[in-house]
Amino acid sequence: MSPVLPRERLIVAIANLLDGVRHVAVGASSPIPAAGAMLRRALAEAADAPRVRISILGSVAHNFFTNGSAELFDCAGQGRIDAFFLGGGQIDGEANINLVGIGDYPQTKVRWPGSFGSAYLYFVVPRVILFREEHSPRVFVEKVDFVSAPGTSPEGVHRTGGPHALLTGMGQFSFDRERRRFRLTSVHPGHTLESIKAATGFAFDHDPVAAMTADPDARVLALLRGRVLDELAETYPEFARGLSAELAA
Amino acid sequence: MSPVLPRERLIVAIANLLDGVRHVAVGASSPIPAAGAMLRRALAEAADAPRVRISILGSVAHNFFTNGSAELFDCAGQGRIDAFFLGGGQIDGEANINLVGIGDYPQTKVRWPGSFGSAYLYFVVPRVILFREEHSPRVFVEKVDFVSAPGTSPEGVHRTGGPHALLTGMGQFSFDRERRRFRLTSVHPGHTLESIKAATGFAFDHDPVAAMTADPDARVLALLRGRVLDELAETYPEFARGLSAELAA
Amino acid sequence: MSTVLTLDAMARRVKPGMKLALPVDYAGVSMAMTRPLIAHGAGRLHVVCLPTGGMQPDMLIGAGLVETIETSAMTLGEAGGAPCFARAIAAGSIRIVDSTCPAVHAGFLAAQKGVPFATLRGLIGTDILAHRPDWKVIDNPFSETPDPIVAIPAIRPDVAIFHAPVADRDGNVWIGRRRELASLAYASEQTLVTVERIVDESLLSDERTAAGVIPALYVEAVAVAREGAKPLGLWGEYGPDMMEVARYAREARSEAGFRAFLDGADHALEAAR
Amino acid sequence: MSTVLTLDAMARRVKPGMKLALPVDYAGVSMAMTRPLIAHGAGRLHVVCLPTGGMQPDMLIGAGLVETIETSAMTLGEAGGAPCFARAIAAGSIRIVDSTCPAVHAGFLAAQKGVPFATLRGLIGTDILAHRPDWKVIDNPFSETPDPIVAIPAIRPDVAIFHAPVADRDGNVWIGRRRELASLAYASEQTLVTVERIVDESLLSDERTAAGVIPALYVEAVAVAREGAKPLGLWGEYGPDMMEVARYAREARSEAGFRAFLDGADHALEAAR
Repeated sequence: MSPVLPRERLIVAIANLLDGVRHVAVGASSPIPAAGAMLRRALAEAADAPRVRISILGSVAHNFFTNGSAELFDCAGQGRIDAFFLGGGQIDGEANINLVGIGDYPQTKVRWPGSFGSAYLYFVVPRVILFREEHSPRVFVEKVDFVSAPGTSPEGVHRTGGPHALLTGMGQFSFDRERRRFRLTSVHPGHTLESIKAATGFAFDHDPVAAMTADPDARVLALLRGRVLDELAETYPEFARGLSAELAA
Repeated sequence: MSPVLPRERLIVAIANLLDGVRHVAVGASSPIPAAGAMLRRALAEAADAPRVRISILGSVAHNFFTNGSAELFDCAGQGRIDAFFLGGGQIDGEANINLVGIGDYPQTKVRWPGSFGSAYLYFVVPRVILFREEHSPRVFVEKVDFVSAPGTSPEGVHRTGGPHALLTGMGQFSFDRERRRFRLTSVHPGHTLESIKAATGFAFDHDPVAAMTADPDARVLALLRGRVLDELAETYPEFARGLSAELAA
Repeated sequence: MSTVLTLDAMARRVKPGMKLALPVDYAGVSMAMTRPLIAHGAGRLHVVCLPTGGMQPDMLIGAGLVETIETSAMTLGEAGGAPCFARAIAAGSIRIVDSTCPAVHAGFLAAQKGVPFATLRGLIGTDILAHRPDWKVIDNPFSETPDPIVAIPAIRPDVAIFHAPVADRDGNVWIGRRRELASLAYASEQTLVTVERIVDESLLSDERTAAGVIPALYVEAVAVAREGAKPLGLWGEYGPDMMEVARYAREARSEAGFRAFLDGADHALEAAR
Repeated sequence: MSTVLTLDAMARRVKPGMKLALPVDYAGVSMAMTRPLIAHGAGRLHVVCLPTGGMQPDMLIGAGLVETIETSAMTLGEAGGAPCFARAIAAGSIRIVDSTCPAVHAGFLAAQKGVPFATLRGLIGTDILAHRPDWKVIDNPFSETPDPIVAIPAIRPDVAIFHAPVADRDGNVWIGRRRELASLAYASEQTLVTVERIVDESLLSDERTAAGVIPALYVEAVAVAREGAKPLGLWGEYGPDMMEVARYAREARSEAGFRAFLDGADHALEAAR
């Protein structure tokens, strides 16, 4: 079997983070989260666990909604979505995310598309997975320039959801909502605690010696490279082709 | 031409009250208001006036709604319904209506179905026509036992609609929202100011000599007995048959 | 994937004290579930009608299963008043929570949207509002002058039951333009649906049918019940049997008559088996 | 009965200073109206996107017609950021009213329901809320402890414009499960719709199609525009032409490039005539 690719590692990490969910929603143009969700669904089926439902925004095959683009948010408000993914042009050490821009609002120097549904979904989806492949000081900042969605909320503010984990190209973090701090839980092969510290603009907790991200076992890898890759090809043909080519190389 | 039937007079009176509306909604099982609306539509077409839209609740041919039973109320709230009809087990001199029951609520001696949408529509439909064929002291009371919907509202309460007229088997009234009083505007043939007074449990204004309800002109009657009766037969076949039989008698 | 159940198994999903949501008579009432619900006997129900109730909640009242009925009306339409309801009101044996149609819709919508309440114009000055301590009059924060408006709390039923023409094997249910059935499903914890038939092809695979579908996501279980809305009608399938509804209206006027009608229903059921 | 217009006549319904509502790129954008709107030139528009904006509002911004853009995002999807929007933000030549998707939906829903506002969870502690003086934080009246919740005022556009597959002669428009188009129509004073084709039979006569129809009641005017969403896609009809969107993304990066793209569009239009 060919060695584990970095992107496969991310997909497996996501599948692990989704353990136990019944319904996961994935934003448009998010092939890695979608693949992670598909792998979780395949694992659940193999284990005879309750079915995992996947809603991929903008997909036809994975669009179970019939009430327009409001339905995702309604569904989340009803507690029918267990997990969702958010990224961010900036993410800070308190898990605040910025999807709007850099500099003084509103005339920001750099302007990103905007907050989309983050200012709502981050509050009401129990397991929000922060996912950003690029791990650099320009992404992971001390303090975001604009809060599209805050990592935590004061007591008394209705909040049934929030950050569950942060996954990057270098490692994986958990988030402590009480202490409002990330904790490095594992370092992907090829990176070190020191390289992660250097690439991160905020302080985070970690064990004295950081654990390495474990390799997926052969059964999981086989599922991913077989069934999941096939399913992925329907929604993200280019991404699936790229991954297959990398595996063949 | 056969003489004008009492129910034809009511239909014509309703058509007159609907002059200028663009969209009139009619409740289920309301053949006379529906016929009045259809006559108004026919008159508007004959006069090349803007089209009159009729929504008949529960009808298939006259159901232009596609968003379930909430759509009527949404539509009214958007200002897209100009006229509607309400009745009442009791109607009092301040145009309050009672669709709930007689006696002490909730254990009323007599219980009617309930308020339906009246507690909303009476507030937001500009021209609500109160229609009740039975004209008796048990219907037209001094004070209703239960206010399903009030005739007027204090200043500061959002109210874009309300009672436009009261039509009964004996006569027709206008309503003065400032003074919160009905005024008898015409007496149907066969009745008198005195008989109306005797049958009405509340005091109302009137001219010293009350006007008689005018006979519809021949053109209007021809429209009613022709096209409108045909249209009516689609939605209220029994009512239309009854009216035709009476005309033939 | 929703579960396919028998009617009796479906009835057992209803537990004593639950809040049970039912649709208006013309929208798709699962009359086929009425008898199994009565046989199962889960009582102390809080029945909420979207937005009015008819024969089914009247029968549940007659069978003594209903503690509270929340509705903007109870009626058998052209067949007249709801007899068991009227008897229960006169006897004071039921709690009536009077509403108005758009207020019921507003409560379901609030649940659909995951908000604690929705607002509604009208209502101020009515005795409906006077008897609804669960509603609050708040001040419109966007008005410069005092502007009272009624806030209606979310209605979150434990279970909704209705009847629709068709479901597919995934549990997607076609409701056409009867969008109130979608409201029931969005707002309710569990939605139980009886259908005329189950089809093999996904109702979501054709955009034409997809437009009228409640996704399986909201559907807990499906059961097949041919002519399951009768004697009420099902749009596009069959009209109501007004003679039968009128017979019910007549016979159920007394407690004994209602029981006899139920027994008759039993016999009809036996005969049909 | 809605009026059937030409695209140019339809564009003239838009007056300077109006609040113009547009749908998200995948829901049915009337790209065919973009050029006529720019030619007509009604400016100072307040454009509100349900819930995000793409190529069409970006082009209207590029043409200088937009004073305010209210949206939860501006994006060309896989083709990247919206270039004229980015340029206008950097130059400070446009007022941006940042929102979040469900807040835009809530504003439209409030207008649909005829209420002054709707509430929404989330938002508290965001800089979006900090920059929305038109939103208010109120206290949930149903909570025993303090429970702040954001109230979003109704969004009532003067005009909504979108593209759909088909209309009938009465002006009923089939939108399938793209229910955000219904929200646009319910909330807006005038709704202008371009369609691929007009059919003779009423879309309401068959319950299957009726489920996905916006009734003519909400439709001010209809115009035929074959492939009227291109280069964006129209569900069930054609996919987006991502090459063309990418070309726009590239060329419109400069003011001059945007003008040249517009001229090119003119020429393509001429050629097609």
